[in-house]
Formats: sequence, C-alpha cells, structure tokens
Amino acid sequence: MNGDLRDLHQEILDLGTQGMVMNMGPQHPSTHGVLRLILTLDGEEVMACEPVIGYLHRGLEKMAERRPYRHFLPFTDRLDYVCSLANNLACAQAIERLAGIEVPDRAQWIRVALMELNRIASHLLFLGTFGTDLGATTMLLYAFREREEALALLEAITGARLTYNWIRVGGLPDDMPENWDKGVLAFCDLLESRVGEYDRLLTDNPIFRRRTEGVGVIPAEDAIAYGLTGPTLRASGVEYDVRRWAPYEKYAEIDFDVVVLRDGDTFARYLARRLELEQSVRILRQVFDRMPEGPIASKVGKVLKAPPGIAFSQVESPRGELSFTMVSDGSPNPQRVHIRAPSFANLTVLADLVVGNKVADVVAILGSIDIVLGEVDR
Amino acid sequence: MAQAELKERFEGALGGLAEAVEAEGSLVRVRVALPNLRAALLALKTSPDTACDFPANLTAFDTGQEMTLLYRLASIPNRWQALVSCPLDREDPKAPSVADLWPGFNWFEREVYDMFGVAFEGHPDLRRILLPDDWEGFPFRKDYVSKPSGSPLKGPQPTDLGEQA
Amino acid sequence: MGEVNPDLQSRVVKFPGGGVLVAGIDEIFNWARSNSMWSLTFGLSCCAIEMMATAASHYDLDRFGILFRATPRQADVMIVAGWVSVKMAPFIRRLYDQMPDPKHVLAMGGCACAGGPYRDSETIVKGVGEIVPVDVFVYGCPPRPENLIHGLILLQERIREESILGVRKREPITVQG
Amino acid sequence: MIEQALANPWIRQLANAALLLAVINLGVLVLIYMERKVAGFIQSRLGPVHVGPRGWLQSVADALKLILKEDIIPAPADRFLFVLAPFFVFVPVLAVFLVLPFNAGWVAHDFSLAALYVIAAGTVAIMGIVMAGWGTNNKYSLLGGLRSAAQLVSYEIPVVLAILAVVFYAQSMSLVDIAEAQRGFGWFIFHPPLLVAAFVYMIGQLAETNRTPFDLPEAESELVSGFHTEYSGIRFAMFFLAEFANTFFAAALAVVLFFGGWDGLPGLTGALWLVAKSYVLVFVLMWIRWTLPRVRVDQLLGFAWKVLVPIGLIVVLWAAASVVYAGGAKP
Repeated sequence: MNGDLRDLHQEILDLGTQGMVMNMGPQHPSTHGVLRLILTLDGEEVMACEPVIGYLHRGLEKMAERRPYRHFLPFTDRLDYVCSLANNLACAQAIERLAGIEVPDRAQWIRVALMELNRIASHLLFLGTFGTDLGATTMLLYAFREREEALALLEAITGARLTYNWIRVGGLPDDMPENWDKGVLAFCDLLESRVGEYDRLLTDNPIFRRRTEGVGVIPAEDAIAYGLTGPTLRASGVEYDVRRWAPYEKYAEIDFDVVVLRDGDTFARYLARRLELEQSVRILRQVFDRMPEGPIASKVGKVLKAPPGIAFSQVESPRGELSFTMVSDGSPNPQRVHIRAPSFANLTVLADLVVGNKVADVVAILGSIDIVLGEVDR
Repeated sequence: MAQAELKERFEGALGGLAEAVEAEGSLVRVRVALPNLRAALLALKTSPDTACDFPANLTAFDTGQEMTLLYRLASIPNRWQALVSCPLDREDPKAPSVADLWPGFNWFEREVYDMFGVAFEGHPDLRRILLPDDWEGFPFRKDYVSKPSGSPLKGPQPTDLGEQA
Repeated sequence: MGEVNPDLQSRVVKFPGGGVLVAGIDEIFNWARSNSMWSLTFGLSCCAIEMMATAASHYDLDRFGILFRATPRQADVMIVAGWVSVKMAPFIRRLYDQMPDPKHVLAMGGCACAGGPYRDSETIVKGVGEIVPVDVFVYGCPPRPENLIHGLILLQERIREESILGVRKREPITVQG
Repeated sequence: MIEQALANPWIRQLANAALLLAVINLGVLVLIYMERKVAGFIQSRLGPVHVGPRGWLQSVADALKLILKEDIIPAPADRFLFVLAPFFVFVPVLAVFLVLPFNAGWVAHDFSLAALYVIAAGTVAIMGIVMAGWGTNNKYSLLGGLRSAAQLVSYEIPVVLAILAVVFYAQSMSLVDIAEAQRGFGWFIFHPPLLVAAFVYMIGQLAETNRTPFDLPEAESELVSGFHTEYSGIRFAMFFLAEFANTFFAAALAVVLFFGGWDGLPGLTGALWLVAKSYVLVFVLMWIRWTLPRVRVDQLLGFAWKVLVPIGLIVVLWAAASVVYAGGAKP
C-alpha cells in the first residue's frame, strides 16, 4: 500500500461511522400496544435497545389507595385486558388473604374454569399476534375465530366480552348459567379439532421454524436472574407454575402437566403457549365432573376492613406470576396496593436479549415474550 | 417442611444480619435493617440453606411515618419464599441497589424510585420509568399532593383544533 | 344519486356555474371516501383488542372496505382505542398531524371519549377530544364490535355530507355504549 | 379514416399503449378486489361486500379516494427523489407490458430481444424503490429501500437463468416466438428441466413482486410500510398499482414462458386463455401470500445465492444439454 492510499484508508477510519438510531413505537404495528423501543442499528443488526414504557400509565395503584377494597376490583380488569379474570382473581385473593375470608368450594371450581377459559382466549390472541408479527396474517384470523367462541362462553356467564369483573371477594356474584358446562365442553372439542390447523399453518412451517428456532435464547440461569415467569420462563427449562408451585383455588386437586421446554428460544416460547392450550382443555374437562353443589359466595360484611398487615396473592396468569401485594392499616381503604405484573418483569429481559439480532428478530422476540402494556404500565 | 426447621435454616443463613425471622407456611418473613440489607439479600441468594435466587417482587410502601422496602425472593426447587422488609429513612430514602445481583430487579428499583423517590445507590440507570421524565414529586409518598393535570400538549399548538385544516 | 340534496341550492348560488358540477363531484368522491375508510393500526389498550376482534373473521371490517394501514400517511380514520395518558398525548397529536386530509377521528371506548374510569387519575387525559378533533364518540368499556361498526357507519354517513371544498361538520356524533 | 391513422406507426404505437394502459389499470383493480376476496376466503371471512354488487366497486372507491387525498411531501424529504420515485416504479412496470403477447398478433410491440427487454426494464424499478427509500428521509423507508435493492438484485439472477433456459428451448428471445413454440400443448412446463426452471422463476418472481414470504421491503410488522411509509394519496396509489401490475405481469410472463401462452382448447380466443391461466397463477401467488410467514433478510439472501442461483445454473446447463443432445423442443 503506498502512502496516499494509506492516508485515504485512515481518513475513512477517522470518519467514525456510527449506528443509526431508530425509534420503534409508541405507534408501531408490532409493539403490542404502545411500547417504544429505541434501537441503535448497524445496518439491520441491533447494537443496543432501550425500551421506554409508561405510555399507558394511569396510576392504578394510587387510585386503589383512594378506594375501599372492593371498589378496586373493576379496575383490575383493565390491567392485563387479555385475561381480565386472572387480575380479578389475584386482587380478590389478596383481599381474602388479608381479611381472612374463606371461599366456598363451588366458587373455587368455577373460578378454575373461568381462569382456564380465559387463559385459552389469551393464548389464542398470542398465537394470532405472534403469527402476524412474523408475517403470517392468516393465523390471527384463525385464532380469533376460536377466540370468539371462548368469548361467547365468557359472555354467557359474565355478561362482558373483555372486562368481566366477575370475581368478588369471598366468591362469585352468581352461579353458572344453565348448560354452560355443556357449552364449555363443546368448545373444548372444537378447540382440539382446530389446533391441528395451527400446527399446519405455523408450528410445522419450515419458514416459521427457521425464523424462530435458535433466536433469542434465554438460558435457565438468566431466566431466573431476570425474574421471568410464565411460559417465557418454562420455555427455558425451569419448572415454575404457580398453579403447581403454590396451588390456589382447586388446582392442587387437578391433574395436568406443566409444560416445560428446554431450548429457551423464540420457538420454545411459542410452543409452550401452544401446548398449554391442550392442558387448559384438560383442566376444563376435569372441572365439571368434580364440581360440588353449594353456595357460590361466603358472607362478607358491607364494609370490608382488614386487620393491619401485609398479604400478597400469587396467580398464574397466561403471562406468568401475577401478584397483588396489599398493605393494610386497619382502615376501609388499603394503605398500599402493588401489582407485580408478569409482563413488566418479563419485559426486563428484552433489552439484553435483542442485541446482536436483526430488526426482524426484535419483532419476533418481543412477540414471543407476550406482553400486555396495560399491566406493564399499570 | 416444618415451619420451625424452615425458620432455622433462614436464621442460619442470615447469621446476625436479620432483626427478625418468622416462618408462616412456606413463607418466611424477614426484617432487616438498612445497613445489612444488601448483605442479607446476598446471603439469601447464595446460601445453600435458603437458595432464594428468584427475584419475585420488589416494592415499597409508605405509612406516612415510615417508609419500607419489600423484597420477595423465592427458591423455585425448594418451594419456599422470603418476604424481606427493610425500613428506610423517610426524609432521605436511600438503599443499596441489587440490580447487579438480579438484573430482573433493575426495573423494579426504577419503579420504586419513580414512585417513592428512593435513591438506589449503585443502580446503573436510575431514571423515571413510568411517569414522564419531567414529572414533579413522587406520587406514592403519603405527603404527595395531587394536582390537576394541565394541558397534555406542550409547546405551541393550534388553539382552535376544530378549524385545523 | 338522483336525489336532490337540500344543500345543493346554496352551493349553486355560491359558485355560479360550477355549483352543480361541484355537487356532482362531491357525490362521487363522498361515495368513494365513505366506502374506503382505511384506518390506522393504532391501538392503545383494551379497546384495541376489541378493535382487532372487529377486524377479525367474525365481524370482518373488510366488508365495509375498512382496511388497517400501519402508517398514518395512508390512513383516513384514526380509531383511538383506549385511554390517553399525558405521556402519550403528544404522539397522538403527531400521528393525527401526519395523516393526509380529509381525515377523521373515532374515539373508541369510555377512556378515549372522556377519560372513562380514570377521570380522577392525574396521568390521564380526560378524553382524546382535548388533543384532536373527534368526529364520532363510541362509548362502552369496551364497546362491543357491533357498537364500533355502528360508529363507523355513522361516520360514513357524515362523510357523505361533506364537500371537496372543505365544508365539514364538526359537531361530534355520539354512540352510547 | 381510423385505419389510415393507424397505418402511421407512431399513432398505432400510441393507440396500443393507451389501450394497454386502460387494460392494465382495469386489470389491477380487478386484481386488488380478487386479492381481498381470496384473503377473505382463506381467512374464513367475507371480504368486501357492501360497495357495489358483491363489493365489485370496492377497488374503484379506493382508487378514487386515493386520488383526492392530500398529497404530503414531508419537509425533510428530498423533494426531487421523492416526487420522481413513484414514476420510476410505475413506468417500467407498464413498459414491460408492451412486449407481452396476448394472442397471436396481439402484442403492442414485438421484437427479437423482448425477453432481454423485460429483464432490463424490470430492473429500473429497483432504482425507483431505492429512490423512494432514500428520498423520503425516513429510517423505516431507508431500511425498506435497502432491503428491496438487495432482494431484487439477488432474485433477478435466478429469474434470468430460468428465462435463459426457456430461450434455449425456444431458440428465440422474442416472447411471441416463445409462445408459438409451445402451440398444441407443447408447453415447456412438460419438459423436466423447464419444470424446475418454472419453480425457480416463480420463487424469484415472488421476491421480485414483494409478496410474502418475501415482502421484506414493506414488512408491515417490522418496517411499518417500508419504502412507501411516507407516501400518501396518489403517489402511494402508484406504488400500489405498480405492485399489482407487476404481480399480474409476473404471472402472465410465466404463462408465456412455461404454460403455452395463449395456447388452449379451441373455442375460446387465445387471449382469454392467457388471462385465465395468468389469474390461476396469481391465485397461487395470493394463496402463498396468505399462508406463509415472512423470511428474515439474511435467510432471504442466503436462499437466493445458496439455493436458487445454483439450481438456476444447473437448469441452464441441463436445458442446454437436452437441447443439444436430446433434441429439445425444436430441431
């Protein structure tokens, strides 16, 4: 290399090329709401990622402090709006534990049925949006087709399609409508006959496999250190399902498998949810055989006061461990309510996970973590 | 596992770091003073007796007289968990950061800072997380005074939106 | 088409010679605009899920020619589905400004209409109407897909009364939940 | 009078071009309607039904609306490139239709290097897309434009190789000759090397027409709308038109190259056969689009260079060998 050329080369090096900063969101088709990702890109490769949240923050926990315990229940619907009943349950459970209220058996069984039906609806939404994130739009419509059936069943019992507000402190507001159990079992059969379609469309699709396998791998130790829960954690090979780990309602008496996969990649996270559909169907089928007759709510005084103390609930929502921590000072209002939203904890891993991947993988990885911004921002 | 045994295990792991240890089912309630907080959390994480390596939750609450940090750590294989409470100095809330031990607590600490103004010493990136960056005050402190929200749009904006072409 | 619009007479006076033409063109373009309301893929919260459900197989917004476009530049209608926080408000205004005229806004759900259950929260804007001009308010928490479709049909009817000369009505329509 | 005028080659060519333009635009409107209906069919919904009988007028409404939308040129954009880009995409797509034979003698302009012309004109559109991506001054657009450039350049090669194999068989680069060579059900698709070539061609064209699984330049879930993110109104309509016209041309060219052109059962005019066969192929393209997920950019390029190009080269050698040694289609 002669002198001139060497100078030129040095000059190019001195130019100091830098990454391109790209703003993904808050309005972007694949951020599942209003998440904002500030990506620093080198070509198509992500060098750094900074998630910005809080675009839906409405101070729910602050609002809870201003209300009597039970008045907060309707607000919990709008946390993880894809699975409202899990939020209702987590909130009611925290109050029940704080105030020492028992729940009748029949109510517990119906709660289990509601949880699982809502879990199916939520996982179907995940399958659909995840397909869309990867460009397979049709999956969304297939999943919504079945989801619509699940919503009809939930509407039959709760009267709402999305924000149910059906679980009360100490039980449920009303019993199941007539023949509701038959409808649920028929839906179970329908869903089982349709999951094969999902597999043909996505799970077994070679393009889908190549897009997801080995992408965004979370090793088990990392998954634990980041505090991930739900299918996101179980896909990394950690067996932690609150339904088994700290059983609530009647889950201790039900026979089901905790779906645990080893790979920890995007595909495993997808597959974990896809396989949980079948486990939910399995649980639903057991519920109605064993449901006892009896009351559906225990007596709770008009003014609900809890003794001073700290209590927390743990519920396995479709996204992971949902936990309400309540602090009481003996007054009718809680002193502090904190919501441990699974999406919030799961999202912490994203920034480190996407580095070194392509832009397209960011979308796939984010989709596979399955967040709901309503509960991230609270 | 018997509660007494569980309590012993935790007391053994913590040594003299804890002020009080109570077992209740599979939950162990631990109270720690601020100077021992980090050491106690580290002991809970690393000691084979407790093995609480799963960062389940971190929050705080303010009673108006006292502000308390609340950590929840779980041991997944052993099926027990610890609820660690640590009172803070309400006038100048500070706490050591454990974001290096558990990256999962990074955002939880930011949230506590955002809502209570607790300064986590050693946190890599302590900024507001949920509220807008220019928010004033820490809303979850009991002495916080709510104010009506002003115009959501800052800077020059068309005054008559209806006629905007 | 053949029906005489009561507005027509006033336009003939306003634009001698060209009025009839304008009215005719209006009819055609309003027909096109009202039947091709591409909306922005923009969901905020719970209502966004119902918006998706409305677009999905069971309710199928494509029947009415309503497509979802990801970029504001190619959208005609912004469906604000969900609560608007103080942190989000400037972005919504920006998206609205990025949309090409003629553009319309549909506020979906109680939160977007008036703050909904979060009216006493400091971080929530009490209705998207404070930020952008709203054509249709669809109440409900969340509104059922049928309600949203009803709101969209009312919006179509409103568009049919507009003119390419920029004559627009600004009193919002309200659909109760 | 009209015949006299048409005798003038200039007027004749202009009339041809005008007729073609009308046919293409009409065809595209039908195609967009078809796309939405096919999507609806596959996704178990209805698609447009309310505008006109069975929603037939849906595309017309969309087109009219787009024409009268506000035309926004973003302030940071490079005005010159921004304005010019849609034309650079739209015009080449129209230009290639000039040499497409619809029936014996029904071709706007036939010349001996038509196949080469199609390839050459088609590549001009890449320029337009890169111009749109760069000129918009939007990062999504830039990424989309770059993806598009890489993709089109890569997939052009297998397509060219596939066309080359056909040219060996037909011993001509004129599309009319190629179609003529397949008369009486001597379709090239029935020859093993050209069957493979047809697959290579169709996969390449999927990428060239930016359709799933290769719709990366406008990947909605990643890049919002890719290179035309900032385009609104009529300029966006031009991209949209070009995309669908391109899809139709890709299918029609495939019919000419592999499926016998206007060859079909007697009783119907040849042009109808060509169009019908093209629509069947378009339906297949749509079917693929609404079924498959999208590939990633490195997989996309890897697939072109590691799989399609080698197969294309083998096909060319194979076709050449079978023409020389086994007689091929023509003596």
